[in-house]
Amino acid sequence: MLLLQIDTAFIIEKILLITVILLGSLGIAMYLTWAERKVAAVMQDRIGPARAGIFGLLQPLADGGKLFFKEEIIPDRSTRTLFILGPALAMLTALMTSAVVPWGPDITLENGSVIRLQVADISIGILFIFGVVSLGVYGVMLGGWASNNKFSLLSSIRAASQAISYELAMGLSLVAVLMMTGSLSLREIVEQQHGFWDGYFTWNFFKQPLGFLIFLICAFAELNRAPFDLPECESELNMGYHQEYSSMKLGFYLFAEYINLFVSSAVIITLFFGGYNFPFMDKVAGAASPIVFSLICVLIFLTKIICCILFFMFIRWTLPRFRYDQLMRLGWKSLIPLALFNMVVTGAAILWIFK
Amino acid sequence: MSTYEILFWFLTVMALSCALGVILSRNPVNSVLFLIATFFAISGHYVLMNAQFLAIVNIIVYAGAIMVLFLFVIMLMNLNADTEPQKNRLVQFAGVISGGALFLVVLAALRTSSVNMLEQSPTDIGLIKNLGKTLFTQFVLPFEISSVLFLSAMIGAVVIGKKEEAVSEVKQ
Amino acid sequence: MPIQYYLFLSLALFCIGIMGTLMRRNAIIVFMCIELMLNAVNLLMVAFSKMYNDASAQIFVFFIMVVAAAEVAVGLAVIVMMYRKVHSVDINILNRLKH
Amino acid sequence: MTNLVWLVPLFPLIGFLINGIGWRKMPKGAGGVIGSLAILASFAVSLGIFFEVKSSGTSTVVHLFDFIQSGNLYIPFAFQVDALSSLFLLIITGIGFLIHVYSTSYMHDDEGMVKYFAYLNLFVFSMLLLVLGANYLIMFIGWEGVGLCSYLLIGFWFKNRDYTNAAKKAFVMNRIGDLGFLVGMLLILFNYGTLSYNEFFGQLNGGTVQLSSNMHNWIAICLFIGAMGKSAQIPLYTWLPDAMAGPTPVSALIHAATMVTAGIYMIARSNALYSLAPMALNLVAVIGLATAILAASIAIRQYDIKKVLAYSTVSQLGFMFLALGVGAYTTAVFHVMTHAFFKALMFLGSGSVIHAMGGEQDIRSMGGLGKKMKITSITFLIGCLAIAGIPGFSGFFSKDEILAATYAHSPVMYYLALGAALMTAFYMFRLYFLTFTGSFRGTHDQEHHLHESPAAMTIPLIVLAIMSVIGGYVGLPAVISEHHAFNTYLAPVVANFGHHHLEHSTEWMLMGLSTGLVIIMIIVAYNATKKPNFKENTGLAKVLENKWYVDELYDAIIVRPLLALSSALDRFVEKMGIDGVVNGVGKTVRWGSDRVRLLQTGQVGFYIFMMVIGMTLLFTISFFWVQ
Repeated sequence: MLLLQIDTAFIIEKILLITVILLGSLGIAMYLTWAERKVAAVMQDRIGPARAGIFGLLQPLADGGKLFFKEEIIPDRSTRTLFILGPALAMLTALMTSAVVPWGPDITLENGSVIRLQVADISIGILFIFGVVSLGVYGVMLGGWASNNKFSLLSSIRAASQAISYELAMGLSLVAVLMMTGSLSLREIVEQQHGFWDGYFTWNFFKQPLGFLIFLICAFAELNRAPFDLPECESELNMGYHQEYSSMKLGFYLFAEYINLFVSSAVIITLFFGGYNFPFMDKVAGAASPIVFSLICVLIFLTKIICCILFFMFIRWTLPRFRYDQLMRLGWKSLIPLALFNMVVTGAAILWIFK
Repeated sequence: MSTYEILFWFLTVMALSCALGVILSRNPVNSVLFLIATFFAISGHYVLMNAQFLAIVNIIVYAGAIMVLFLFVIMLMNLNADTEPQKNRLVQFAGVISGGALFLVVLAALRTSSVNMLEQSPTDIGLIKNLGKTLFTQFVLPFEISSVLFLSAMIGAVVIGKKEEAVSEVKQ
Repeated sequence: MPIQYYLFLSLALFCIGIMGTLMRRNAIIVFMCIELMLNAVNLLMVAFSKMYNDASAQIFVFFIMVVAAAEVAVGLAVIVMMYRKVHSVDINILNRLKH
Repeated sequence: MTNLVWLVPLFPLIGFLINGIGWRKMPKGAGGVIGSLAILASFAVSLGIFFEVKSSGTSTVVHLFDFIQSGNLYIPFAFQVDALSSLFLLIITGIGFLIHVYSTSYMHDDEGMVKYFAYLNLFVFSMLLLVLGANYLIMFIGWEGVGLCSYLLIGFWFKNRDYTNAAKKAFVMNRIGDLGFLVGMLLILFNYGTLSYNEFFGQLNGGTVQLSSNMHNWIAICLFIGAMGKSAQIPLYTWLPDAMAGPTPVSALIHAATMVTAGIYMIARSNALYSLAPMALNLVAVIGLATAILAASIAIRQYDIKKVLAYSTVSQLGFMFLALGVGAYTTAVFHVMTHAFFKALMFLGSGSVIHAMGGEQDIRSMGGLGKKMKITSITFLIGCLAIAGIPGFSGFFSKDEILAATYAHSPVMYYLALGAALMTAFYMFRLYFLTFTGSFRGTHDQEHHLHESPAAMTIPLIVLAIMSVIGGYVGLPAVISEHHAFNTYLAPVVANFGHHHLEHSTEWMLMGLSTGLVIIMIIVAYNATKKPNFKENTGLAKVLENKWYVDELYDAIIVRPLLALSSALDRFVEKMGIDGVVNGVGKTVRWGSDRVRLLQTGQVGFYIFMMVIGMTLLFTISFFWVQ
């Protein structure tokens, strides 16, 4: 079993990487709350958080502190274990996805050893992501059900059915991409998008614009973000599935949402916008040392992710919320047929044009 | 004990205890969660046997889709432990006895068979590429037929699940 | 690892599934126990696939999953309909076959 | 051209499909045009094939597809194109086309006209299949197909119960014959392992399988039983006169020119077999001769114009079988051809008469029609002259050949056959004189209504009349010309057997004798009909009018006992035996299930429980006891 023949150095390297990624995602998620408020403020011509620190930069810390120190309430008639399990599962699944994302190219040190900026390069990376995403539903469902509250239950059922419905279209839209790449490994998909211009546009976005569009819309729905934030629709369901939660359990739910936002942006960038690839990267690789080059790559990747997140936020503060039936109709009657169509066209093109 | 064996025994114990949890817990939601855990243990076994693809598909299909449906139904019906009527002791006892008898009989039958060791060496038959090749060459007809089966099941479920009011409206 | 271990494990899971179907009256739990039995078979299939180094058995696991999914879709629809009619998922209420 | 042979049956099939599918919707004219054009196209292709075969003289098997392939049995769907089949192609499609054209006018007032053409096309298709097949199975398919079409067309006016009874009679009689054919086919298959003509005949002529002539006799007799049914020979001939219930063109096409000659075709095709089966051959000759005499004698006292022609057909078929039986295969085929011309001509002529008489078929109500219907009358006369065997007309050549061959075989048979030929001349001219000369005996309305038929009906008559005259010149007798074009053409396929050459003087003598007697007969017929009086017949005449009471005989010795037997079976075996067993089983099961039912509690859990118990038991048994 190759999988289990692990040496200590390998374990240390991986633990280090995991820690960095976890802490990084948590930190980024923290500042995403700030970013969200700032974007909202800009869009609404306000200033936004400005009291804590310069530009309100310390605001996330203040929020976090507040959440930590609030009283923890577990409703009397709730199912206790599941009530706790809910936010934990949400957080867990949010963090797990980042394991297969390649954050940068391999670093070859002088002594020949290779450091991989990816926790696990498994051959079925995309399926792994889908598996984890499909588990993400449980956090919401269990939390909502365990609260023993009508609104929470309704909200969680909405969330779950929304997630299941859009997972289908998401998977179908990716099938077309996978038909072109011929691999499920994220690393290989990124490497196939090497550079930017290689006689043709290498990024999958240019090969699969329709697939990208469907994937993006589904990502909105999976993230429960506006205009698909029906589970949290205040006017209908009070606060949504986390209505009964308080203190850090609520914090977990909110955090998980932002981590999801970050990770799914990373996945979108990886799949469609070349991951850490950028134009003229070969020239840069020639000029800089491997470590510096890798750092540049990671920075480029993060920049792309931040752009993507900003896009998500702009959309959130621009578009109004869908109605539930509209949401379902869009998912089942538009996106899935469209994704199937895209799949057939791609297949035909591969069969007859590209061979 | 090698890592492999530790993992094996861990997963085995987990699978069996969670399976028992499925049939013993009174709350259906707990049963569902135990079953999901059992599936995870089984997927773990798949990984141990180099069937990564099946492992992940098992999780996506069973844990991610089928069990969500179960949970859905249970939540919609709001079934709780106290709403489920219990069978009388005698019937439960008979169930355990007969299940156990089957177990013992087959166990006794298999006990004497010769020991076959599973190869420890990594194989790539469980990789998606090989599976895909087998599936789309040797088994392409069953594959198509199963897709038809699936489609008809889907239609059947939709037809069954339709509200009766709608049907009567059509009749009028 | 001897193949027998996997045989016994899947046998045990299968028998637990059988016990569950016999002990419980809740149709959904009975259903879940059937899924458990199917999974026990799947596990054995994969073990055999590993033993003979042949992918066919894994393909069969695939088909079993398809059938299980189809079964769940129809079965749950039936259960939901039944619940709507009789407000119970007790399989003992469903003895209309007799009449 | 030979490779295009599949086109020949294809056109009628297409015509059948178009007409058959659209018969409710299509206008009448379109059905006729489509049907006729389909046959015309077939005729054109057949013509091409005929000339190619004529010039090359080869026999080709055109393989279309594999039909049956199972174990050692291999039956391809193949067509045999040689002299014999191409000749039949011409007869079928040529006369078929004329009759189609005739039908467009004759059936014009019938509401089922398109359906009628669909049936006709299907018939032509089946008949072509019959003659084209390269093995007995394909022939059998066509054989059954023509039987079906015959049934459909006899019962075409199915609202009349007598007509449907006639159709059923034809079908049942044919079935009896078909059984013989089927048994013969199975015997061939069983003994030689093949049904293909080439392989079978190859085996017969010194192949690997050698059998006693006994088996050959049995096979030949079985096949001949099939031929009896289809070609209306004793004892299976009674359906043919009844088959006149169908529309007259159908009688002309099916019951005179083509289908009924299928039996002759089959025996001519199997000549290699019959030459090895002398006993069967003798049987053929005797049956043929007996049929010829019997039918001719019945025809003398018939009053229905079509019945006369029908019995005449049976009699002529008897002649053909006689020719086959004495080994003159080509002569039989020659007579098939000439007979097809003049008998089709006469049937169509009678159709024209019936048309003019408004459906009247009784010659006692006719007379003097020749004045009103010149073309019909003249063409009919030509037909009569041809069938009677007046020198110069086609019938003379073929009939003379038959008589000559019979004489060479056995003088006794010759004299009997000559008697039949004389009767033929008598009844044909009796029919002619009663119908077309003298004064009209029908009602005033009918007389007023009399008219010559339209061109679509008369043109086929004229064409057939011309053919009836010149059709015989392809086979001039040996005394006139050494070169017998017809025999030469058929020589690669059909070899005459045991045909002793006659002295030229003998042949002249025979020809002179028959011609002279025929002319005397015509004069006798003229005298007998000059002052027609239709009083009640007595004695032999009455027996003849009632067809020797054969139908009644059959009824008494076959139908009644069968009915009695089956009603007895119904009463005792069916009601008491089988029903008793079936009901007993039902009652037992019911009684048992009343007891077992108690196990069915309706509790799913209990069922599963029983299932698990059963599983455990089975495992226990299989692992511990069965080892």
